Amino acid sequence: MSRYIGRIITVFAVYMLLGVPAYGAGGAIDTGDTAWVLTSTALVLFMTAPGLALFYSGMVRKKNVLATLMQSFVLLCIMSIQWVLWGYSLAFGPDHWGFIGGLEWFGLNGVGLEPNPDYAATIPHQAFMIFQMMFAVITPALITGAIAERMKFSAFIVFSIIWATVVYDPIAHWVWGMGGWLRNLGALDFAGGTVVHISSGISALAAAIVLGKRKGYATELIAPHSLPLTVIGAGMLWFGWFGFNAGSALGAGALATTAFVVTNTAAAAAAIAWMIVEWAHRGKPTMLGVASGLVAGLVAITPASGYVTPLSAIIIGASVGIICYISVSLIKPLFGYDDSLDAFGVHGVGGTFGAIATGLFASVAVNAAGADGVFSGSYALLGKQIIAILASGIYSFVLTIIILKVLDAVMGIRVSPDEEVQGLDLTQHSESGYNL
Amino acid sequence: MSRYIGRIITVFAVYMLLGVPAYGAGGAIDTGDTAWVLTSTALVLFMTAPGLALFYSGMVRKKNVLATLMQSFVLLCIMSIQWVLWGYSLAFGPDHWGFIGGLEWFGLNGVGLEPNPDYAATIPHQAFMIFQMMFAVITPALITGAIAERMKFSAFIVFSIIWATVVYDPIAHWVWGMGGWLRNLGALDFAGGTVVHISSGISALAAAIVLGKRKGYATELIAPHSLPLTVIGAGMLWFGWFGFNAGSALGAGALATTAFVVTNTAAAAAAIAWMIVEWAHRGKPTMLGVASGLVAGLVAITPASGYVTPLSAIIIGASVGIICYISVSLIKPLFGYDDSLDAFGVHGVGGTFGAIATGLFASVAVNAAGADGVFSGSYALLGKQIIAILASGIYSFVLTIIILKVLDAVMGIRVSPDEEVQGLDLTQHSESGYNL
Amino acid sequence: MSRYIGRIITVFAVYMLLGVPAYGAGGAIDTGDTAWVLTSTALVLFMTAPGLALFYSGMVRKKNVLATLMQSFVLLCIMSIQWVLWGYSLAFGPDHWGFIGGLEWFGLNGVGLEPNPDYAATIPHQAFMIFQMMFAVITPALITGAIAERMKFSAFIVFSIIWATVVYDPIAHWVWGMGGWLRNLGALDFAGGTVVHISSGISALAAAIVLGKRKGYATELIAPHSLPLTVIGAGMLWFGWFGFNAGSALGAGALATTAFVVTNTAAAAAAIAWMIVEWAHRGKPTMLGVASGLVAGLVAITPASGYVTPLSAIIIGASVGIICYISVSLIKPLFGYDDSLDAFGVHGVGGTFGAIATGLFASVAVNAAGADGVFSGSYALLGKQIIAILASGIYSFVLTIIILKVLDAVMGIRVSPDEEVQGLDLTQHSESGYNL
Amino acid sequence: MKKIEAIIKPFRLDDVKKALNDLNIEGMTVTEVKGFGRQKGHTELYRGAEYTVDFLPKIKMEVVTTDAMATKVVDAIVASARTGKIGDGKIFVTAVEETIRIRTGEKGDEAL
Amino acid sequence: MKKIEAIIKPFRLDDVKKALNDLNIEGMTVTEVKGFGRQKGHTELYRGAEYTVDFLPKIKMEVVTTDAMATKVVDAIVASARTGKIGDGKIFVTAVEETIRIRTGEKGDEAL
Amino acid sequence: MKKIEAIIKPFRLDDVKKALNDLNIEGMTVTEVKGFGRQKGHTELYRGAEYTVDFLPKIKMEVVTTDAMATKVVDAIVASARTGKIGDGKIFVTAVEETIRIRTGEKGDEAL
Ligand SMILES: Nc1ncnc2c1ncn2[C@@H]1O[C@H](COP(=O)(O)OP(=O)(O)O)[C@@H](O)[C@H]1O
Ligand SMILES: Nc1ncnc2c1ncn2[C@@H]1O[C@H](COP(=O)(O)OP(=O)(O)O)[C@@H](O)[C@H]1O
Ligand SMILES: Nc1ncnc2c1ncn2[C@@H]1O[C@H](COP(=O)(O)OP(=O)(O)O)[C@@H](O)[C@H]1O
Repeated sequence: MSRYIGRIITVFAVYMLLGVPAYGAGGAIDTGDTAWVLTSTALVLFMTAPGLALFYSGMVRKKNVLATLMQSFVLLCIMSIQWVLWGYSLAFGPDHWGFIGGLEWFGLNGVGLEPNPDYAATIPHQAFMIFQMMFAVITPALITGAIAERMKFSAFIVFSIIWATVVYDPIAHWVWGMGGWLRNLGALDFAGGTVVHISSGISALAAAIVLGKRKGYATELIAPHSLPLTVIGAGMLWFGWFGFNAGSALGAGALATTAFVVTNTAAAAAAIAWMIVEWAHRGKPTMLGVASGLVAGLVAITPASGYVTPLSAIIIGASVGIICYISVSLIKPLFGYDDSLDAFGVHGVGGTFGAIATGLFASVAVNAAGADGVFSGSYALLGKQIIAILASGIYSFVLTIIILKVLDAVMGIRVSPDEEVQGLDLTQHSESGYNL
Repeated sequence: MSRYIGRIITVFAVYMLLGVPAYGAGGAIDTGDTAWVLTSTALVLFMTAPGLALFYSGMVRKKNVLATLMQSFVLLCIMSIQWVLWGYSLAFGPDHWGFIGGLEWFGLNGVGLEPNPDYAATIPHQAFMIFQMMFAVITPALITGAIAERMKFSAFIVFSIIWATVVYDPIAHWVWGMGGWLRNLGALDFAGGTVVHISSGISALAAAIVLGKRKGYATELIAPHSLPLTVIGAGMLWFGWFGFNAGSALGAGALATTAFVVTNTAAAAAAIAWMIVEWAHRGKPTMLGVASGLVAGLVAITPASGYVTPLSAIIIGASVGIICYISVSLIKPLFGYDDSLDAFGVHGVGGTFGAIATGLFASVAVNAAGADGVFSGSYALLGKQIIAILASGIYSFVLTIIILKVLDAVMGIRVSPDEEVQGLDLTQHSESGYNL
Repeated sequence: MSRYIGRIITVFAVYMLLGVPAYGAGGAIDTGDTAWVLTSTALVLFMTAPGLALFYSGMVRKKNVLATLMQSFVLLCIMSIQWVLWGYSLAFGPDHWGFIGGLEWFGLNGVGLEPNPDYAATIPHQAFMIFQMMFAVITPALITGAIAERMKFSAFIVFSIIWATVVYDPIAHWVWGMGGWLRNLGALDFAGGTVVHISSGISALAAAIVLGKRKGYATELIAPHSLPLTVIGAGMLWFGWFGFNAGSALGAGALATTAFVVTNTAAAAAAIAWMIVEWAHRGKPTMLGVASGLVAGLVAITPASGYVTPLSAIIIGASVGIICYISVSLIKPLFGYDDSLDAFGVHGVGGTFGAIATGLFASVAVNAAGADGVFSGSYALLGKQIIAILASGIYSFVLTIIILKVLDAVMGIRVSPDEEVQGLDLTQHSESGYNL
Repeated sequence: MKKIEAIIKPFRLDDVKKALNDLNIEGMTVTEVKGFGRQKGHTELYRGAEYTVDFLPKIKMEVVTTDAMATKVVDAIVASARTGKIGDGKIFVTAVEETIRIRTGEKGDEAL
Repeated sequence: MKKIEAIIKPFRLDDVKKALNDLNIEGMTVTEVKGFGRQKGHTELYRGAEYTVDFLPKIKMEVVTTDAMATKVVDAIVASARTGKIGDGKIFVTAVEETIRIRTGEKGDEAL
Repeated sequence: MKKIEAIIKPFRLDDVKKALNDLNIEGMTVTEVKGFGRQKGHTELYRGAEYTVDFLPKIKMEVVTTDAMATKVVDAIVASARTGKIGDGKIFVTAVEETIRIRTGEKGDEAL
């Protein structure tokens, strides 16, 4: 018996050697920078759960509210573990062919508490790791806007783990990993326009197409069950996005400040623009329009947030507000795909616009580590941005189609029509949202 | 064609020169201070949206929930842009006659990333700017409590922009701007008792009077549609208020800490006082009473928060809890104005009391940069506080009346009785809050 | 008259001398550490209100939603004042017999703004004080999960004040106070496994037993009235828990980072484990299961959070997810107590497991100031942990029973059956949650 | 006995209740319902898309009363619920065979 | 056939349902309603102001049954819904001319 | 006149409404109700505990129509609401003695 216990202890002891933080002789940790990055990490977690979870779940019908919340929450949990085990290593570990990181950092092996100057010289390496984790969490969660109200929960989980591993982790490596080919190319993505929004938005479109329309889409009334939930979520997204963008400065100084300011400015401009264009088009300014517009603005400024001035942010925001309005109100009905909560319409379209806008408005006067865009006289950046958009967009689209088609053949990805009618809360989770 | 593009580029290039952050040779940025001010800025944003938006929207009827949320959200957007373009310049730009800042800083021209020691020596100037922005956002949003459930949305927007420009910006300049006459006088307002709460609270009273009562006010039952929303909002307000008050230290040290402690203490004391007095008066302690009381406490401690001890905070909080209870439950019915959600009763009355309390309890033992109040043996400060109260109160009241009367003549400020019956959600925004 | 005023002023002047912060010659304040601790304090407040308040109130029936919110909010208020007046002094003031602090720091006397190196050398003493306050706030709030839907509000208030003073304050002193006997013994509790979760969880069990079952418990359907509220609360708890655990590092560096990372990892692992085991046991993964599991994970990692690796956190989390699932779904029905919202089942059980897990997984490789646990080759720590568990558990259980029995005799602790049927909102607070 | 079932506009409820109280009607039961009729529904917006909501919120008020009082009740409801605009609603009168007061077991007009 | 419409206190629903099940009643429909009657409403507070809520939550339960069973159903409801306090509610009995089961098209007593 | 009261599955509402519109039925009133019948309730989970929800959401649709139209209305509802699975619901037909249009005071078939 005690020998048995002894063995267990030995096994654990070895296991625990993995991921032991080394307090190395490395660079000096700055407490202010660390405070800001940890705060930002918490903020980005807050964006996903409850922020995005609420934003989306308010828009679905009452019978699917828990299932929609569940998707964001379960992704937070699963991606947190995936990232610690292999995700971070694939994305930021030692480069292989510019395409992907190796498994050398599996289980956070070697990812300790001393700074890793390749990524952030003044904060513990694990702080950088967990900040990045929250991006890996929210990205697949964004896709759930396109698959709402009809995807089988078991298939959703399998899809998400595969997608994170073969789509998100590589693209994150291309753009942000040491040795990543888009990073080497010089494409700019301050806080995840390409990595987060294009990858999720384009995948969302692919998923909406593969899954097909919801029963009754465009023939019956599918009204949001609680817009106040959506509005709370939108407020939380705005709040959390400061962590997303200004946290991406990885320190608390001038760069974080400028990112913070342009983030707020673009969100505001986009919300106003969406409101005005809907007012002009349909005769009324809507609360959901403001909420949607602000998210579009936050999306578009994301890649640009460390590189542009506040006045550029106004233009970027106002433009994306109009563009995304057009994309969800005119283009979507034209093509007929059921991007249920407009994950593609806002994140795919807004993210693409943001990446282009970075190529237009970036200025080394704002960030010496950045580059000059078209309006500062250089066309080179724009070309690189377009390469980054195309590469990540096409890659995401194709891989998502393949994964879903395979899963559909293997396990089925959509609930039965009866289950869809009854709602996912009851049929996938045996729960009801409300007993009022 | 390419010439045309060339011109556009030139125009943009010039435009972008505005607001380019200069990384100057200026003072040293402290990362800890910057982290705290950025965090605080996010917290104050969170107070407005979703905090205040929820606090208010839970108290209105179901048919007005989105319209009430909308008012806070749209103000966040509009004031963010107003502030970047001209608001910050008017409030904090180069002084003119002690009354207002100039337009020299229009579009954040010259407001860069190096610290401006006039305002905050250890954080980027833009960090100070955006922290202040959130005050400019929340102040008009507070007024919406008085005009709920009946104001025309278009008129509301026009009113807000004018009010921010001719009421908020000047008062902020008087009290906080370099050269502002109340600042020079030596009136103390640590975090916005005068600038935020008196200006908004008194304007709220004026607006309630000009707009008139809601249909059915005091004759029909107008019950809050969802107090849980209000309670969530109250919790968020408390949370965010740490940014409001302790963030006003503009650094993360002893001053922020003392402001943080007294803020929490006053909120708690006021909530308990309100609860007890309602219990004594009406026989039951209420959740809405606790929520209202805590807000009253936060309001009253705002101007005092960097100048008083925790024990003084208990007295200030307990007093304002009782005073605001009396103001909303006894004084309001006496006069008969429909301050629908008690913007005046809590912010106007509580803010005024707080400004006086600062004159009573302030102590240089707490903050050497402050002054001694009556209980520390000096009457001078109290006099200055009263001047500040009267000046800002009268100015706000008169200007608000004028703006609204003019707007009423020009475009009408109130919805039609039919629209009021149907609700603002449907008639102003073509949306319904819930489909449960 | 003026003499009268003069006297009042003198009284106040003396009163204000209490708690005047001394800007001493003491240690240097680090702005980054202070920023992080203040942020963390705000986060822990946010956990209680609105976080925990929502988590709990979503699970009760509609007729008790406000009463449940009220319990958390009123505790936030009352404990804030209790802590400033005597709580902090009893818990952290000069030691008496290893059992309790003295009243020397009554009213924060001597608790100023210079650092107190006994507790935290780089932040103002008041910052440490208010960070600790939020723990004193949330601990009794956790108990409310066991007494929901049936306790008399007046008795609840009296109980809470006594409980905080004779249960919480001493236990906090034992474990964290200078000279506390468990601290001297060497028991480890990084962020409150013993102090917060065991004390509240075991007291919750005692309270559930003394109060008795809700009318209709186990015979009628008592369904949660709004799981979305609970889910929002769960998200807020996760978010706030970063302040709870990583804030307990009392600085923004490597220790805070490792605590942050393991906190997130354990929460995720526990949620997944709960989900899987419920899926296996009942055929469906539930949203409430994920929400409950993540809380269980956060509870269990709390004492361990500064001492274990991320991979250990996965094991701790996964284990506690399963253990707590068993405790609420199998053990509770077996014994038949009505731990209404599973305060004991999650916090008592999870906290106990976490304290044991600390004795198993702690490693000085993670934190030199900690100790090695069983899997690092030393059994000593585990013994100390068990002593701490037993001492705090038995003490909490016995004292809670005594307090409640006495109160029941004196004033009655339970509402009448009629009141229970009508609901606490109407009968205790004369309010209704919703008018939809 | 008659059951008088009136479908009215929600904001008229208070006035109708007062009108019935004036007749010394001591009991009534109301239900939130949705009505479809000549009154057109309204248009709502959802991200730039317009959709029509056909069913409008209405209140159904049920009053059981003696045969003698029935006409007066109907008249009182008509007078107090009318706005003159489309959608004011309908009143349906049906026969009730028996009424029992649960508390006492009383039957017939006694039970009303 | 008769329709038995009972307005009861919400917390009696479970007991009434059980009583009907004991009679082998296989179907019933319930609606949340608000009732106004002899039972006084309650007072609520809003920021120190008191206001009276007249309408109380009630449950309307509808059971259509054969003529033969009607009395038994009424008695069962009376027995199970009664608390003896004001506000226990009423039962209204009306005639039903026809019943159709949608699934099968069966009519009359068959359809119940 | 007849009142036709149909208890149907909520997701059939749109189709039933369309079927009635095809008959030129211009008015109807719907209520959200809960039904108990042969169709079994479902099981829900609460922290590992299973409990049964007996009452299922249903829609009650009320249409008052002329005697002449009554059969057609019943047939249209049966045809459009049927799924063939247990729980499709019932239709109850009762006599209405009088109908009044509040707006105009019109009575009888005119008022429909
Ligand atoms: N034949 C009917 N059967 C049941 N309810 C009806 C009928 N006709 C109208 N209603 C109800 O009366 C309401 C008002 O009717 P509508 O035709 O809109 O206006 P009006 O009463 O002015 O003619 C409808 O919304 C519906 O609830
Ligand atoms: N004449 C009536 N018509 C319709 N509903 C009634 C009538 N009288 C009472 N009710 C319903 O019955 C409920 C109970 O009636 P109430 O007079 O309060 O008590 P009791 O049944 O004990 O006399 C009321 O709330 C109302 O819903
Ligand atoms: N005797 C009845 N009285 C009132 N409502 C009934 C009755 N029988 C059934 N219902 C209603 O009809 C619904 C469907 O009935 P059910 O027995 O489940 O299926 P089916 O209609 O296929 O026989 C029930 O949920 C209930 O709302």
